[in-house]
Amino acid sequence: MATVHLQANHAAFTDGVRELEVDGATVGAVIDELATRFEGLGPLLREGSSVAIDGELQPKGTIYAAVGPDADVHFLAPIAGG
Amino acid sequence: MRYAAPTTVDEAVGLLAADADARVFAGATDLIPQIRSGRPEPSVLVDLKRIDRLVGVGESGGTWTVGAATPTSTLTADEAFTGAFPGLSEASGLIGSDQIQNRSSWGGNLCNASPAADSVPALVANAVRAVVAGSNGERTVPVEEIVTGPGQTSLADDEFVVEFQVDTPPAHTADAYLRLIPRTEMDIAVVGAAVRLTMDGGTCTAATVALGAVAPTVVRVPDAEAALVGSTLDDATLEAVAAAASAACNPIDDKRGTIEYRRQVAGVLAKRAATIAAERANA
Amino acid sequence: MINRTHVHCTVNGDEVDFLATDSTSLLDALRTELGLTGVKEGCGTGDCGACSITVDGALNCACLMFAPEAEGREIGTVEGIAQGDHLHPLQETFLEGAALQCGICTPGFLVAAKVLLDENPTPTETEIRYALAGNLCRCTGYDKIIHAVQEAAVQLNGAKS
Amino acid sequence: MTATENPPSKYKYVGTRPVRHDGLDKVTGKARFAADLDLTGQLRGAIVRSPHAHARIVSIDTSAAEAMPGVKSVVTGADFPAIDPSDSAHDEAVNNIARDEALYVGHAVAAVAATTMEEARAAAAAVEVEYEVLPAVLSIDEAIAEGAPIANSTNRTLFTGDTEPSNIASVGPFQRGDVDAGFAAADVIVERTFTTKAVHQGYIEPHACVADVGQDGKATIWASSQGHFAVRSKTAKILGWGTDKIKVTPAEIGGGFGGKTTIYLEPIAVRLSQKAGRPVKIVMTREEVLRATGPAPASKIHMKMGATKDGELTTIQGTLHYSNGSAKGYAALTGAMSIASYKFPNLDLMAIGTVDNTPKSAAYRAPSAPQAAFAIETLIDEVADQLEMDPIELRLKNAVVEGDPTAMGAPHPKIGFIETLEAIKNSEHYNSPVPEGAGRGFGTGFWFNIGEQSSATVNLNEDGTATVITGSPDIGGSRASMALMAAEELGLDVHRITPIVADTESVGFTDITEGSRATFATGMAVVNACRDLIEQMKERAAVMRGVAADQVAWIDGAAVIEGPPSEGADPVSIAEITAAAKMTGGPLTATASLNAAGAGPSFAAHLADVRVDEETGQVEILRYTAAQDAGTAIHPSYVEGQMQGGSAQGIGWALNEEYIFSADGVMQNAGFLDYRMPVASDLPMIETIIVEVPNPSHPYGVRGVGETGIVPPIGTLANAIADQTGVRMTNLPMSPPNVLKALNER
Repeated sequence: MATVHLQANHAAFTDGVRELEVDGATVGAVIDELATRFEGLGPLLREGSSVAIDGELQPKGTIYAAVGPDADVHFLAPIAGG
Repeated sequence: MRYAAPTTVDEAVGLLAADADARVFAGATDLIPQIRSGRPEPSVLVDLKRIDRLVGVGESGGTWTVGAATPTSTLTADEAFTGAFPGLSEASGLIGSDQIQNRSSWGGNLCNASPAADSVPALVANAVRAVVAGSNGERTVPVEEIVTGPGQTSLADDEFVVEFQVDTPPAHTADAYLRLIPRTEMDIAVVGAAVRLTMDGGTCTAATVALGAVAPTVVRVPDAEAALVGSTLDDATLEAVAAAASAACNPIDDKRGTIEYRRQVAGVLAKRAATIAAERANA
Repeated sequence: MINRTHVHCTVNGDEVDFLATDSTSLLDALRTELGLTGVKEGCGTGDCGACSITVDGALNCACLMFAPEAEGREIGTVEGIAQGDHLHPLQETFLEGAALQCGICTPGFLVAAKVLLDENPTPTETEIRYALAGNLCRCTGYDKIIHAVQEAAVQLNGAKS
Repeated sequence: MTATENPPSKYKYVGTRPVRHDGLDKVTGKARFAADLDLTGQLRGAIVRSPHAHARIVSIDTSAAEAMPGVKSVVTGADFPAIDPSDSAHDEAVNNIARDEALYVGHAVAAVAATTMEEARAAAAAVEVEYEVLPAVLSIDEAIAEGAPIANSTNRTLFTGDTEPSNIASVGPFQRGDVDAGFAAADVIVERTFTTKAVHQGYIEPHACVADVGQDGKATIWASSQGHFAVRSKTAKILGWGTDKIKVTPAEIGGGFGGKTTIYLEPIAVRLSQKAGRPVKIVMTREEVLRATGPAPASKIHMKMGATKDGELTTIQGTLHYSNGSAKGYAALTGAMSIASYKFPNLDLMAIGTVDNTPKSAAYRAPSAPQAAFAIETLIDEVADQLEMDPIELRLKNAVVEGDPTAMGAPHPKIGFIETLEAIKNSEHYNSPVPEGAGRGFGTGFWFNIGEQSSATVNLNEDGTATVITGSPDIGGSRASMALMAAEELGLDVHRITPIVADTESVGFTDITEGSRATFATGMAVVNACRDLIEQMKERAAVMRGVAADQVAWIDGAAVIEGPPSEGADPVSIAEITAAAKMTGGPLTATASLNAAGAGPSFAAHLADVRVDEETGQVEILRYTAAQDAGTAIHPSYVEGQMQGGSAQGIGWALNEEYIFSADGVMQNAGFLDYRMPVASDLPMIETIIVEVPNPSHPYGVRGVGETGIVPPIGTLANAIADQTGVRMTNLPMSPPNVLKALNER
């Protein structure tokens, strides 16, 4: 199970839960699982977030990136540049 | 919009007299931005730079004559002129970048009638006279009578300034001009201060103080002048000059500065300019 | 066409003729009538120097001149700085010293810096900074531009002695 | 050997300073920027803009304009498909041309194309727009005031599920630890409110494009943009076209800094061209650039920080308001996220993005980070003051290292913040006395940097030269960086390599040049393509020498045969391989593409000496030094250039730049005279120290250097002013009137 870390704004949909264990081999699978568990969270994770796996920032919009069984997955606010 | 480049004063007057919407220009450094920002275009642009009399600087019989369209870079590069009027020269040299300096002129700077024009306080401090040509011939008036308000002059539709005249200063007389801009270059004065002093053995015997950008037109500060005359420019005198300058201001709040700021800094610049003018006059 | 004035002048040493309406800026005329697109428009109000040219040797903003004012004048633009395939030392030092990033302000800086060095072969850093204060650059922070002008001055003076 | 000697470089080309490949065209005036292009039969376009900060567009009558001489086409919002407000493309589409509401002064509402610019301008003035003026909101305070009018009726707060119109664009809380406990443990608590105004990117080249729609209905666009593929996709979306109908050729770009990551003109030019059947060029005036293109957001940041007496930062708490201008956006979120430099065990930040009736904000170099860093770096400086600690020591004590969390909790990858702080600490500048009567200030900055998608094609030519083709517009010398990395890989002289930025039909998709990503991500694509080519060349060399492919090694730009039967044979050069290519399998070419992960954050630390004229409030910068972690500097001159340019922009932001609006929302300083960017005489030389802590996710260790340099200057200068005067400046700009006012109040 990967450990998923959420931001405080995600927690508005999770009853305040910020850290949880999720089964999923890819980012997409993790998001789907979270979206099923917490109504309203899906769009925020899909469109309004960046993702880091084990500290490495993933390409924007990624859903196929592999999530290892012991991975740390952080959902972050969207990162852009100038 | 039609362009005309007369070669004589009469020809230029004729063009102005024939069309009330005609407008003279020298550098166009204000005119072109004004047109770009939506000001109505003149019908005829009368370029004064091809009239010999309007371009040049020289001294004869105790009087300096400066053509109204003379580029300010010509004045700052003229060592004799700059030696006689260091403040007037430095004020002229502050009108924009080197690019602008090759276009800007006293005539344009004065007649555009911006309250912030850099050369005008120094022109006033030196009692410069403007020779104005029009359909009724020429007249000579003190520069402070040309500008009547922001963008407003006392010139008739068919009149323009041909040249400026200024007397060679008496001995131990010098001027100085300081202005405050937010950057070091390329700005319009937030406050400008010109001071001209005559010194006699460390004591001031004559003084003129003129401020720019702190009122609709250039402001003379008689209280500061009175404080200076008879003084050795000691600290108390300079504080009096600063207080009088601040009190003489009638500024506005705008994108370039606040009323409080302009008032306070007018005093600072007046006292600093007085100090520089005195050093120059004593030298 | 209404009010097209015929203008005869010298541009980069060549005599040229062109037609322009009286309200056309010299900048637009140089770019569109003569194809000298090295002269850039950054502001159109004389505040950025991207359109710097020389008029009878004096530095000017082409955007602040009406095209007919060029009649009989000698105009110089960035296109005339190199002699054939021989770059001016300023062009060399700008390249060597990475004194340009996007390059839009570069033509104006080169024209202004050349006028400076023509008039003052040994400028101080402060003199360079004030002489170029009419030219805005947003990329470089000016540091490498100032260094390039200083280096060009050294090269030009070395070539003379 | 002494410790101070630089180790010999691992690389032959990377880290050298060749003349950039596009340089000659740029010093001779030949480089073609978008406004320099003229096509046969070309029309000129002009835009009709709203004079109102907020108004309903009741009707637009274009008949008078259409009847004017020379006019060939006129368009309004009705000429473009409606896009649903929930679609992420909606706001940019509406910003290109208003449909129902004009949202700020300068908002485009119609456009005309005519045979001359004069005719186009006259016709634009003849378009009659009937407006119903609506109440406007012009600042953060007005936007969040109780009972405030709605600035943009289509705005809904992002990701909350709220369905009611709101002036709140986004809300983002960031929390960890227990801030109350953190403050309880603190011996020093500092707290202030900071405000900053909108500022513009200030690129010297105004936006420009030329569009030509052919008889086949296909559009060709020449654009000044940081990303021509983005121009294609955005234009396609706004027009409702397929991307196959649009080709975008990147012109040289005269500066962007984030401001040319969005589009303003291209869909309008295409539609005007399509209607007129002729090419259309549109070039903004400087006034239009300032009134109608995206500034960086204004902000209002309240921040409170606690520290123990031995200098441990325990807590940070704050509310960060950022204005997105007339549209929704992420400005506040990004601002809060950028607070990632110090190990605050307890953190509670609330990021609130607002919407108002000022121009839609756009990215500007490390977007939103400078405003937040101003607050953080000021407060840390105050803590150092109160504890009488050296400001760098305090930061060293609390600086994040690999594994420490950012504001969002994700751990930092390998970073070089400590090394960057130490670079300043060891600098000659820091170890020299502060000039008499002057003040010295120190500040730092952080930026994430991003990866994203890039493609590259590398062709070997028959004489052994190479062409490197990418899709990343070159704003500040990236072509030279691409050529240097290719040179290093191939072992080929950098001037035998020609780097090209190709149009959207000649190279694979590539994201925008933004987020300091071009040298990082596009560079990686170039490296991968070169590595593919090397494998191909080894195979060709094996054929040429009659050996097995696995007997060939690539050493120093040539194929070296190892083992019998050709042991000891001369290496096969690239030129020999390419000359023989037609006999060994045809031309040598390779393409690589990627979506780059592992962007390396970059930290910067700046030091400034200033002298404040305490009678006038003028601030003179006497000396300035910038240190920054580049990972690896591919072309050090252009790395320094990014650091110097970012510093100068930050200095301008700190001292004099600001949007000044009238009470009815009209920008008062829409020109370079009164929008005061630094001129040459305002600045000293900007000394640079390149720190190199390689990014392990890039073959050469590149982090990207474009953005971080703008982050530290504001705090650095505010701290220097405080050092001399004792006054903490909390409102930008620190212009003479604002500084004098603060001095008067001390």
